[in-house]
Amino acid sequence: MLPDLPGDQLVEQLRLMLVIRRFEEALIKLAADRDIGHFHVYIGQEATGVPALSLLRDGDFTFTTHRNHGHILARGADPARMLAEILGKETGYNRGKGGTLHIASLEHGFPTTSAATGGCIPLATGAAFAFDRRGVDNVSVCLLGDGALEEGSWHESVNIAALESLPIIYLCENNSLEALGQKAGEYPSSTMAAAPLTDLASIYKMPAIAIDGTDSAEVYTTMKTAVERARAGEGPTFIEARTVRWPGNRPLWPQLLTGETDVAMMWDDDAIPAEHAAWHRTNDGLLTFGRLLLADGHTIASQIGEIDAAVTKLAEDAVQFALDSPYPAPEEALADVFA
Amino acid sequence: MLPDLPGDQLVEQLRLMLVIRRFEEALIKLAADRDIGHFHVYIGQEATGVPALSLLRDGDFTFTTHRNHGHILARGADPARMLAEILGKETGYNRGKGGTLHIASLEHGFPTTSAATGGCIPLATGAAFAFDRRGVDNVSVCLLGDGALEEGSWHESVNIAALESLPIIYLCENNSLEALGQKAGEYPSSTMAAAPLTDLASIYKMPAIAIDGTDSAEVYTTMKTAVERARAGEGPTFIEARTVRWPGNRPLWPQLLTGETDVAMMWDDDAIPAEHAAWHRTNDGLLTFGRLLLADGHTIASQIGEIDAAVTKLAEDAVQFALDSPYPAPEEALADVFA
Amino acid sequence: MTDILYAKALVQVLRESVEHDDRVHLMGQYFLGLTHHREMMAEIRDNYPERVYYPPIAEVGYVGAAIGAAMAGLRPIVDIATASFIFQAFPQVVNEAANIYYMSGGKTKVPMVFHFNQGIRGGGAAQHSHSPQAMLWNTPGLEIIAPSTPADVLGLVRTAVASDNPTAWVDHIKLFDVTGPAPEDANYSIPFGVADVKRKGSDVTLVATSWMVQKTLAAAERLAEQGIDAEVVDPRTLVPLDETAILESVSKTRRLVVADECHRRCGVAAEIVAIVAEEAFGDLAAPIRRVTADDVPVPFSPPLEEYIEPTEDKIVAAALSVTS
Amino acid sequence: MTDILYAKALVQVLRESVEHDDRVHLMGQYFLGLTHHREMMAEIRDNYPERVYYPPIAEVGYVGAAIGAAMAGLRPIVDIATASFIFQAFPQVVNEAANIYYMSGGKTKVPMVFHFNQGIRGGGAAQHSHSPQAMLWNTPGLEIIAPSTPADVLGLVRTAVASDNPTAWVDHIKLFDVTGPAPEDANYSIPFGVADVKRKGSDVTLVATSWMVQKTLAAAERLAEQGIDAEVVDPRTLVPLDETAILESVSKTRRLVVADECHRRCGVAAEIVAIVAEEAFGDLAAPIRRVTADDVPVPFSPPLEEYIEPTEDKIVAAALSVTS
Ligand SMILES: Cc1ncc(C[n+]2csc(CCOP(=O)(O)OP(=O)(O)O)c2C)c(N)n1
Ligand SMILES: Cc1ncc(C[n+]2csc(CCOP(=O)(O)OP(=O)(O)O)c2C)c(N)n1
Ligand SMILES: [Mg+2]
Ligand SMILES: [Mg+2]
Repeated sequence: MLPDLPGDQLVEQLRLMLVIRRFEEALIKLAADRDIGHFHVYIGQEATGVPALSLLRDGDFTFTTHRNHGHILARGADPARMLAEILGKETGYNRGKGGTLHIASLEHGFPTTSAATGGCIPLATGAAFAFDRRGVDNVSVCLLGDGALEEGSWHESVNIAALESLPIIYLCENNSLEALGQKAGEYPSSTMAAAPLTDLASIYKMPAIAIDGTDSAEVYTTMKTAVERARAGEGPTFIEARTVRWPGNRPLWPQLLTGETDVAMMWDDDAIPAEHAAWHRTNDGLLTFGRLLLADGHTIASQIGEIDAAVTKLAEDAVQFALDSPYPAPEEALADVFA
Repeated sequence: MLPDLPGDQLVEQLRLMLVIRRFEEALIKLAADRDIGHFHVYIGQEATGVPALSLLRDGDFTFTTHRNHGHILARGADPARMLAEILGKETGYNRGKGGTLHIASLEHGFPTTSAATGGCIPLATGAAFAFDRRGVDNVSVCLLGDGALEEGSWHESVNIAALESLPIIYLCENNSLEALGQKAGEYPSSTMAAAPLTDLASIYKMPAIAIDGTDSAEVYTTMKTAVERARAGEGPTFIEARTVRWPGNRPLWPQLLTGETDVAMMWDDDAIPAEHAAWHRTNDGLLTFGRLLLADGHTIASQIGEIDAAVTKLAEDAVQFALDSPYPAPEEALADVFA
Repeated sequence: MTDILYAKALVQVLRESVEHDDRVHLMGQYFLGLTHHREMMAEIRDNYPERVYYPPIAEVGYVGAAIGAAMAGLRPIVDIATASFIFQAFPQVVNEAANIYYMSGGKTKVPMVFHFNQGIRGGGAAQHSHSPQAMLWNTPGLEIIAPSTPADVLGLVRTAVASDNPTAWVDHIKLFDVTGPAPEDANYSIPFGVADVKRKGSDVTLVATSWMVQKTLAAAERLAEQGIDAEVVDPRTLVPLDETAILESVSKTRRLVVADECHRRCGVAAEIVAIVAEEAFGDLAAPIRRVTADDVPVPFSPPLEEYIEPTEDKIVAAALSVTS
Repeated sequence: MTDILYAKALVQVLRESVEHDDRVHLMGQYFLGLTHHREMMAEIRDNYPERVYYPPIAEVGYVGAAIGAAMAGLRPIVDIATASFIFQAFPQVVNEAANIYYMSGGKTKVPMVFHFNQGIRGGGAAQHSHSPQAMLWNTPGLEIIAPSTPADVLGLVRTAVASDNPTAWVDHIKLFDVTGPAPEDANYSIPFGVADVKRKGSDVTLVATSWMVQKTLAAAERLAEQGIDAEVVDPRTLVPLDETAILESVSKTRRLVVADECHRRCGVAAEIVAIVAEEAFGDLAAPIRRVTADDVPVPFSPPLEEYIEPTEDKIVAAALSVTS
């Protein structure tokens, strides 16, 4: 199913999903050529982030993690300044001081990004505290991985949010379901005795809902209720969005195992390669979203092709912009410790 | 009801409860005369600690908190060395280095006492980890207040215990039910959205049982099951023992509001003063325990009187011993940083 | 200027901050610890109940929430009570608050104050007697104030609340009983980075912070009786630090003793000594001396605690050793 | 002595520890971080699966559990991975492990090792580049080792595992690629508190720790080219510290530069400078110099990171400034 929205807005959501996909693909390719350090990509989770964050407005805050690229792009950030930040350039959102782990853009409602697992949870809860005490109807969105639920900061913060009935949505993206990384001797994740994960929120007396994170309609509707609830002063909500881990998603060194996404797979089954066919056919929320748009007549293949060409160009231009941008002057390192 | 134990063992449990009661009373009186700093007493919780800890044996470890006196006495510690420690004397269990907050006695299975709220939880979990990995059938008991459940260390540790199926019993003494302290502007406690508190353990898939902490039989039976389970390698248990806060229990400056306990209240209703009658009649687990022993014919009033006289003397002697004991030599301060 | 109790000045500046700026919220309430002064906080609690938040026992949660709230339009003054509990909040204080403005490229401000009661308090034992200011000073991105008098707590906290940076307010329970003159002017404030020479002197420079300033002033009187004219320099803020004032005093007296309650290794005194050893080497006529807590966990027993504390006696002895 | 890679020596000593003593358990597994060497850990994982524990992302929980386990008969080597995550565990490391033996009056031992990878690693940015050793040094009750060569990691970790005290093992990811000679004698170990003069010299003393030892040795070669004969002293253990070795070297060279990767204020270098300023004042012929990370959160961008790092160039410059 599709979110209950006018067609043009749905098409815009598809465009944003494709921006994210092409951005991350471009980044992986860039990293194959040069050592840009490690980073984490959002491929396979676009159908969660884009519909969910489409419900936010100016003044709302979002707190994200090491896996932030998709979230910030979903709120309309400029891919060029994002990539520039990832390369540590002067033109980046943080003027090179943050890098991939810490991209921040106040204009898009991302005041800071913590890469300490669980680090964003108290911060997001505090922003909601401020909205509550200031009497404004803004909301705070805390995006967290399933692994972050293992940290004590989760327990301490969610209790505060519940007791104070704060306007916050904890949106946990559970991407551990095919824990490739774990098998490869990298980060074990979801080392959690509590199951379902929603128990970790519902016991504090708040709505706690597990949804299919590749089902954009479910994401949109659940998030809409949560955001409205928060704006109305009715308190926090926990949402666990279950996604299937993208096969290329090594925790630190993602690989384009599934190739660059061919949007033709939305309408042409022959375009789907045998390897990873299940992934392309059923698990990739972006492709599913495109198929639904086509089926409901909100768009046609040629329009998708055009959008894709445009965003692919956007990503290429972003890479070029980032590469062409200068590094900050070294002595800039000493500036901006204090306001 | 009474624990299912031979009469002499029950009488011994009564004796231990009275040791604790007289010890804490003596301490409060001592503190009225001189500034010995602050401390926390166990009055009103004796019927939890004594039956529960009676199930332990050599090699088992117990981790307690700022409210540790009763627990350590329940395991047979010497009141004189306890009081000496509380006064910072050379003859104290920690040779004056720990004080009331940190009494430790390896002989009684108390390796260290943390007064950081929630501090004992990872430590106790780790001791259980060691027992498990060493393949011995010892158990670790983590005594914690209801307030400690608000700390993140709770969540992180209980998850580990559940996943590893560790031989540990988390025995939470919920003494917040008449939160006098809170009203008096002191420590607010039980600031917890989750209710019942057992939810905070059961979601991790372990038995979690709420019991009446003044009902010695319930304490004993529940703890027995938990200890057997742990010894058999079947994993952790959470027990919430609900007690009614003793009226004199200001968090830091306890007062003998209910007077010194008159054991005659066990058999002579006229001995119960009008003020705090409800406390003496139904809430004081120690008095209840004595009444049950009498009703079941395990003891008689005169025997209780004798025991009480003996333990009262023990407490008095302890005070004298502590007062008479020397302080450690000042330069001892520099010793024992490292083993 | 009328004389006022430190504890009263503390409550006054908190109350005024709440009164004058809607954005100021108190998160936590043990500003006066559990001393007998604590009931003075009722005046804020009762008049501004919606501006005082009582958190659960969840330091990483509520201290982190204060940081989040600071980014979203409040100016929280968060109380951590006993300084030792700041360790629970370290992931948020050290790895979030201190980094946010810098990491964001100078965009996101974190205007807030962290308050805690540090130090050897009498019976606090190993787990309730920490002086975490050296660790915080080793964390770039935090301003640090350490008032030592009623006037200073008024003036420094006013500046801290107005500051757009996360500021640690190092407080000491033993200061609450100190009485001293305080300006009545409601606009009186003390700029950060300006040391206060609390006593002029020419024979030896004694640098001290927080509660140690009081002890050092007493030590200076005793030194005066022995004909030694000590200068007492109180930096008042560690970040920013008024290096100039310290160096000027040392260039005059050519002798330095630093008194500080942190443990010795990598403590606040180590840093001040290091600065002088680097910058004023030629000025010194004698070795520098540190008077600090000994490097052992703080013991409970009163005579042991006193043995390891930096005391007035030890300051006097150190000053004598470099002046004789 | 054959040449061996630091990463290999690290795995070897861990493996032997597990092999030779039933009580040794590894808790956590990122000893080699996420470097390409990390797969070498498989040799332990595969041979002793029951001796390697994979914890949840729960630092206060599992690091605290290691402390509890140490009291109950194990000798855990707990890995905190990136040093910055030790802040999550600070309540347990600083306020439990360090205090237990002392607080118990010398009864309860805590035989364990905390391992972490500290420092400026290239792209770690503000939240993954900490050097917490100064904070740990400000915490009495912890032993601290900081190996800088394959031989030292073998010898020091052997002693740490045998020690009855909680020991912090300061490691640096950049060391993993260092190659050097290592004794094959399985009983080879290095006593704590014995510094190693890694290069003899007479003109200036360079004290350095961990990865900075490698940079300092390179700097010393460059100084030699300019006719300056530098002595490089590696304390190897901060607790206990071999003050004598440092003071003896300074009394010979009369000049001191301390190179260290902590932030400057209250860092490891501050302490070493303070010790020398107190104890060897008369020996010095020039101001002391510190070469440390600048006092800013660690920036991401490569040129910014390099700008604030203590580099070989900066060590050379500092040494020249005190010898010319
Ligand atoms: C406090 C802390 N501990 C450990 C890490 C190392 N770490 C980085 S990402 C990660 C896994 C996080 O898993 P999850 O939250 O599910 O996010 P995902 O990468 O799966 O999206 C870990 C453990 C960290 N960054 N911070
Ligand atoms: C980390 C930490 N935070 C706060 C405190 C202050 N404190 C001491 S006792 C206490 C209340 C604890 O409540 P609970 O665990 O229910 O124990 P009770 O005193 O009720 O037996 C608090 C908050 C502390 N000691 N440690
Ligand atoms: Mg995950
Ligand atoms: Mg309680």
